[in-house]
Amino acid sequence: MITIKTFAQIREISGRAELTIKWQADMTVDNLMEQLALQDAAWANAFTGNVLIAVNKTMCNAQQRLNDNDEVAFFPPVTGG
Amino acid sequence: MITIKTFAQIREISGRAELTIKWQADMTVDNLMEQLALQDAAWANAFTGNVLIAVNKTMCNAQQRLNDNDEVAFFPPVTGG
Amino acid sequence: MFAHICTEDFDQQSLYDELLAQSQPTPGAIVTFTGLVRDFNAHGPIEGMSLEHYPGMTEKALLNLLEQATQRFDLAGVGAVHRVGELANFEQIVWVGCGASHRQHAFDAACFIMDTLKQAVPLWKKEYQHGEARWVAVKSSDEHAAMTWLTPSKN
Amino acid sequence: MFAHICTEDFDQQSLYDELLAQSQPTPGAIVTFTGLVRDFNAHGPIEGMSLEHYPGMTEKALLNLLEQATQRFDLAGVGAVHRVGELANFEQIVWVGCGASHRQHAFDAACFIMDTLKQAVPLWKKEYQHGEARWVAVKSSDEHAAMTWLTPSKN
Repeated sequence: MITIKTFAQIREISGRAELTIKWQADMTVDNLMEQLALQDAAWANAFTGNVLIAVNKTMCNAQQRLNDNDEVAFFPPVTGG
Repeated sequence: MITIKTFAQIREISGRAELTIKWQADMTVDNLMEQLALQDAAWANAFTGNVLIAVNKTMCNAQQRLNDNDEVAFFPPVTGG
Repeated sequence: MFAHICTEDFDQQSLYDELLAQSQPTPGAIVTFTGLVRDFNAHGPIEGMSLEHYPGMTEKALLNLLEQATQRFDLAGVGAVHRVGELANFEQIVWVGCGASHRQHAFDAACFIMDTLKQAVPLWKKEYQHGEARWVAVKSSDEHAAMTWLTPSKN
Repeated sequence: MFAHICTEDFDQQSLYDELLAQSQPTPGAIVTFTGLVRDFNAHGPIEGMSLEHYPGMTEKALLNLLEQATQRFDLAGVGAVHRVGELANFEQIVWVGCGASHRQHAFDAACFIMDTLKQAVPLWKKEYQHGEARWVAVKSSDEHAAMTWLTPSKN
């Protein structure tokens, strides 16, 4: 299983704060995003802007290969401070 | 009258934290320092190093002309902070 | 080193004491930065904000920044606190404290942490204005900087 | 704006509160600097120090610096405290606080005040070491800077 978390605008536009999907061998973050966008137009909308990606709470890019039980997070650029 | 105050090394070397001397017309700080150095070798010693001058609590140089009742202070470079 | 994410307000003296107690050796110079919620943005007055974060990652990213600052500026101690949740205008939102032997190191480290915190720690502000809630936008120049500070090699 | 010269220790929270209460408008960014007495100098360990000042002029020179900082960095509020008299190792010796709308202004102003305070405010440190008391020497590069910051035209 892959756990997906979303924050801020990505959470609001996708309508899903958290969900799990089945892990597949050789899956990358890019594959995961394509799969979500095909399933639901809300995900395609959520991924339109600048999307930052973290896998297991470490920033990475969309080429990152996923292991089973990874946690993938999608969120917009941060605005703290 | 001119009130003279000294601080730190200048105070210790001159041996006088405060004293008053008679004011004279057209007197400058330079004149005052010469007069003190002639009166007492301790003052000459005190004025050997880098001496900063304040008149009425504002920094100035030795060419400063003095008015009656001025307060003149002599002290070494500062080391606060 | 400490990084707190909290919903309640924080106390200047307690954080200063915590920083000093953790510093080794005792620093000659301590610099603190405190940020308060402003009561306006580019579009006019606001009525407070809410802050969303990524539990677990926010603390990790903040500690990562403090670790980088410690190495880069030779700090004796460092700490940071960031509020999340609902915040009224003028409330304390962020605190950073740096202790060092050299005054300039403490100043530079606090600057560095604030600059990078605004780009590298998963926190998102939503401002209340004219009866609506709007996500705060980032300057485009900050977006790439975020990735730079958060690349795995920095861990 | 406040400049205190005191013999007793000071409290972080009280000074922060005093700064904020005096700031107009409420600043979004507050930077504080605190200096502690070190327990060593270039010649080895020291056993505390004493600080001499020029009553009346010290406060005036400090306020003069704070006024310069306010104008130069567009501060909403600024305050400073300097201890005088006998100080043990690790005691608080100096505090500077700056509030501004812009983070960088608050940082720059606090740096400026500390840099110039060390050159322009009549305070003299005497360190206790090996059973003797010795005046702290100034770097020659600082000596001329002192005159620059204190010339009457700056008042």
